[in-house]
Amino acid sequence: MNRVAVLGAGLTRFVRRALETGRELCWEAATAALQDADLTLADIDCVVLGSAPDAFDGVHMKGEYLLDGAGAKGKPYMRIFVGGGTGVFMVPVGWWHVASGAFRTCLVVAEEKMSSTQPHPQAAFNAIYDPFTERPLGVNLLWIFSLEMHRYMKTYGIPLETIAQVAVKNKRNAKDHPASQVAGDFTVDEIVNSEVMTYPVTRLMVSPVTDGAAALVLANEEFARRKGGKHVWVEGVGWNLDTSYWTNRDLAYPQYVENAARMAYKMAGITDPRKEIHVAEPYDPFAYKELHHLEGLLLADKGQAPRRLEEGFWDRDTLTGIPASPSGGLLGVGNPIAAAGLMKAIEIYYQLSGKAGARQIRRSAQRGLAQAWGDLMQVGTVMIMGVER
Amino acid sequence: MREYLTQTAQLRQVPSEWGVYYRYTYGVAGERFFRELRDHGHLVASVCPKCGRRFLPPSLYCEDCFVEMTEYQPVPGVGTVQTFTVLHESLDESPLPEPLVVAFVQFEGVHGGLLGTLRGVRPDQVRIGLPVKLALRTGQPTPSAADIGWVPA
Amino acid sequence: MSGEVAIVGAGYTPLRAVSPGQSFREMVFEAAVRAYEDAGITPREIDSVIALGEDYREGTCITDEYVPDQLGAVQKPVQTVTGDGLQALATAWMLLNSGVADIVLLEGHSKASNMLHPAQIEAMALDPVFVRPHAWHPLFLGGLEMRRYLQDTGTTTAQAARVAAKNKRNALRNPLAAYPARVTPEQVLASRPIAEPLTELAVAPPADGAFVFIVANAAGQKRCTGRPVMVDGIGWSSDTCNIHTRDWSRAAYAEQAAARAYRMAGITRPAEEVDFAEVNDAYTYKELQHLEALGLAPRGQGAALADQGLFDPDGRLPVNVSGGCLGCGNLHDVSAFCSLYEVVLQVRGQAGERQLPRAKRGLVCSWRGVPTATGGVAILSGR
Amino acid sequence: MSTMNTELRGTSLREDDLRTGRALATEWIPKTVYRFDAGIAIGQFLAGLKAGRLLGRKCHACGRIVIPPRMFCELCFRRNDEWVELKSTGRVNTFSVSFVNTDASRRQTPQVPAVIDIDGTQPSMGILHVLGEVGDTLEAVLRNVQIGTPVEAVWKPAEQREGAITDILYFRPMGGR
Repeated sequence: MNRVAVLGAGLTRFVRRALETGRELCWEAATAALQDADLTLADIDCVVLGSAPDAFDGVHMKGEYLLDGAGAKGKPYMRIFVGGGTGVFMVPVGWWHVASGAFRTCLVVAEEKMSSTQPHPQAAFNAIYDPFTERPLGVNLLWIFSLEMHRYMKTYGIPLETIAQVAVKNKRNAKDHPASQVAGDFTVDEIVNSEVMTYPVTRLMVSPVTDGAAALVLANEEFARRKGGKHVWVEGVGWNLDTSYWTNRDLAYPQYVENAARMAYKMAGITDPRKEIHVAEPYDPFAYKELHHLEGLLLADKGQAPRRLEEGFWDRDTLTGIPASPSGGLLGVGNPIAAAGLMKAIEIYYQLSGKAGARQIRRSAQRGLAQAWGDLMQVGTVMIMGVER
Repeated sequence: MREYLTQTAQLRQVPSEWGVYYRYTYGVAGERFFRELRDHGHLVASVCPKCGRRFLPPSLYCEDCFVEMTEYQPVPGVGTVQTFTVLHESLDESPLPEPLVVAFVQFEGVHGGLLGTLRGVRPDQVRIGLPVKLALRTGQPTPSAADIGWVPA
Repeated sequence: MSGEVAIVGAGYTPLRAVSPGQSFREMVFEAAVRAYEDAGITPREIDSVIALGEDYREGTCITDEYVPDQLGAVQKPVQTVTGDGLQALATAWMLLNSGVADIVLLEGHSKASNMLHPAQIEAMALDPVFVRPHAWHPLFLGGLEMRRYLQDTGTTTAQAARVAAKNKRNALRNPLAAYPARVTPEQVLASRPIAEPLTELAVAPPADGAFVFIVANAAGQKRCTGRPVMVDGIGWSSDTCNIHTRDWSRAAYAEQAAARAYRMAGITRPAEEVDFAEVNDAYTYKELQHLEALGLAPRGQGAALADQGLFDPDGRLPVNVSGGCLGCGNLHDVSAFCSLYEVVLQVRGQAGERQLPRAKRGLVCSWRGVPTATGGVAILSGR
Repeated sequence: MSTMNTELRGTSLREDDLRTGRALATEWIPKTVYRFDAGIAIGQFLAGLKAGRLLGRKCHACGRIVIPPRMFCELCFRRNDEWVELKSTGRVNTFSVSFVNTDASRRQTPQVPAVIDIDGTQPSMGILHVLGEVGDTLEAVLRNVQIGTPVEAVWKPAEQREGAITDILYFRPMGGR
């Protein structure tokens, strides 16, 4: 198995509605990543693309439509899809294109243009539900999250105000992110008292609708060494999918995230993640999800992530804790679904390579993790990067 | 209760509809192309600063060199049919009232080309190589690819 | 890059135009039971799962959700490739050579009959700014491409029509096939015109059905009892998605994918080193165009060689002895699995009355259909 | 590059730009219409609903009784064994109070979606449905329902049932209000 290095990354701004077509967004992110890596498209052997449901961009076989913008003309090109987990999963996908020995280099691109969907992107989500037993009930996307959140709160006695602090933290962190869409200073009261969407979810606990793209360049060890310099390496990957019968599951704990994390930890040789992971980007499309996922990642005991939040353990400037979502996450930077997941993985690359600028965490970090989640609350995807050792 | 369906009367289908529609922005290159088309009635191509090719339809980037294209140039007035089909079926899979000639047209010195309906010629008279010119539908509030058609030059 | 990867188990459901008696889950379960039985393992042995799925065809947003249960793959590493069957096989190859899996399961199914407006669905794949607003039936692309291919190669419509006659006749010997028939090339030409020169019988009709494969590396093969069919070479590639800048008469993606697969398999003279081929024939001319791209016929000579009977079941290089898409039915991305299944049967000598006498090494060539220029090539052989 | 590039591309539009034509766009109404084959398990389940019965499936290998029913046990990977008629009662596993419609527009009176663990399933497992007779405001709903509240199905009159999940109008707290 070949070692895989990260050579560069690029992003577009995350905006509510972009002028650019999806292809154009892909090109903007891909060229930024190639520039960051000091490479040209001729150096790229294959391309992988992540994009969430076709229903958002409104293009069937969306991967095919986006491919020239992603730099894939005349190249082996692969689109892989695991719902909301897709963005982070693009790092494992790119990793095995290189680790398997099939290719020297891989350009990883993620894109979402949600603003295409009318009357509102949320409407496209109704078709995620079972057509026989669920869709006829007049479902909407927020149901499933609010149901899970409520169960999580009830199981561990977590107050709404604590969960709101995730939104406060991430929107604040995002003020330093150049791509950010919904950054700002908010109080817990403002979050809790914002409009109730689907109790217990309020408007400011939900990530926004976003257009944007992100890209990453991966290469094998020989290529990376020839390029010179110190590199960030992909050290572990994991993914896992639970049953589609989501109403039959324990909603208080994301077992599939734990399974994915264990797969990645094992590959990275990590036995004590709370000591060996120094910065994390857990998936935060909703405020409670960050806490839920930190527990699934085994970075906190079940039901204890909220307490650690109150202690400042997940803050960006912590010296003793594990900064969580230093980028600002989906709640602050925005949520162009697959691009948001890849943005989180890219943040780990920036943090570990010291490129995070005003967002640079204060504690030293040799290893970081990004995680995403999706489908009917059933996919966990995890990637771990580490610095040269 | 049986474990398998044994009668056609037991077959069930459940309808489902997504209930969404779409609005697509024309993008950086599309904005330029369709504004030129609406305001000046002509086609423009984008020029790659690296390979020098002129792309139709124009694009923000060269798909081979992967560099930005910012220069636009008008396309010659007369092109030739590169390939065509006589279409008999509608998008709803019912017969079209009149068969349509769909033609892909290229222009000298321009990479790529454009699709449009070819009118003013009987389907059995159309040949690859036929010279044609743009026949633009006008009067629409927003310029659209559907405005683009051809007539023999 | 030479990891030993083999298909060790294969399962199917018969392909049919409609399949109202089973949900897609039940269909996939049936195929999975057969695949596990064939491989001699249980789901417990599966390290990773790859499904095929495109949301608009499934009618479900995020089809990946509904993959695991009917495969016995709850809480396993599962993913969906939004590509064709050979891209899924390529993904399996990479997983099996990355140290993250020894045994991988592949699943693909089609419930095309559940789409009420399939042309409207396929039209959603067209560029929404420069192409789709014309609101043409998406087959216009097949018509444009066929016309240019015929012109550039000097192939006649009658020659192309013989592909449909051959493949539908081949399907008469394949109990899985949904559209076996005896038709003459004249009947193909005289059938209803859709996008001239494409006529109704020159277009593969859609079908429902499911396939499941179990694929293993050397370590995984030791745990399976199914007779291995080795993946000697695999390649996939995409030409531009921009239909305006594409070469209309060549299948550039197939040329690129073949080059890669041949290199991996060490093939330098494909027409001599491959015994038979299953080649995407969603439209009649595509079989000829693909054969030329694969180097199994010189450019422009596909039809002439076909006329000599070279690609007939008793010819020197039988093509689509299964019946192909024209005879079995078009399963879109899953058609590559239908082809793969035929190759597995042939090299194992399990193809019954259509068994080829010489079938040591087979080739599969896939294409994702209009408007794409994406496809794959796989070379498989018995041990 | 020592830090990430902060001059990012991506051009933000306002809704107004598109409404007024300052930015060009085209609309498309897709015909994303399907008729899904219910098949064996769900076909029987829907027929049961029409008859006013809630059906689950039992696997003799693991002993689980599951709903919604499937003809296979996804954990044992075997065809499961028998139909079990379940009572149309259960407990609220979790619920929400929704003020948004399917298309994200606001609604005045809330819907109350819930996962209801159906009595008789083994181990206890739920289905998605809605609660009714629980009030028209957030405060009222939170007064009338808790996680764990026992509930019962309120069925459509037999002659109006069509073999759909909506043949159960809603679940309400046991014994009515």
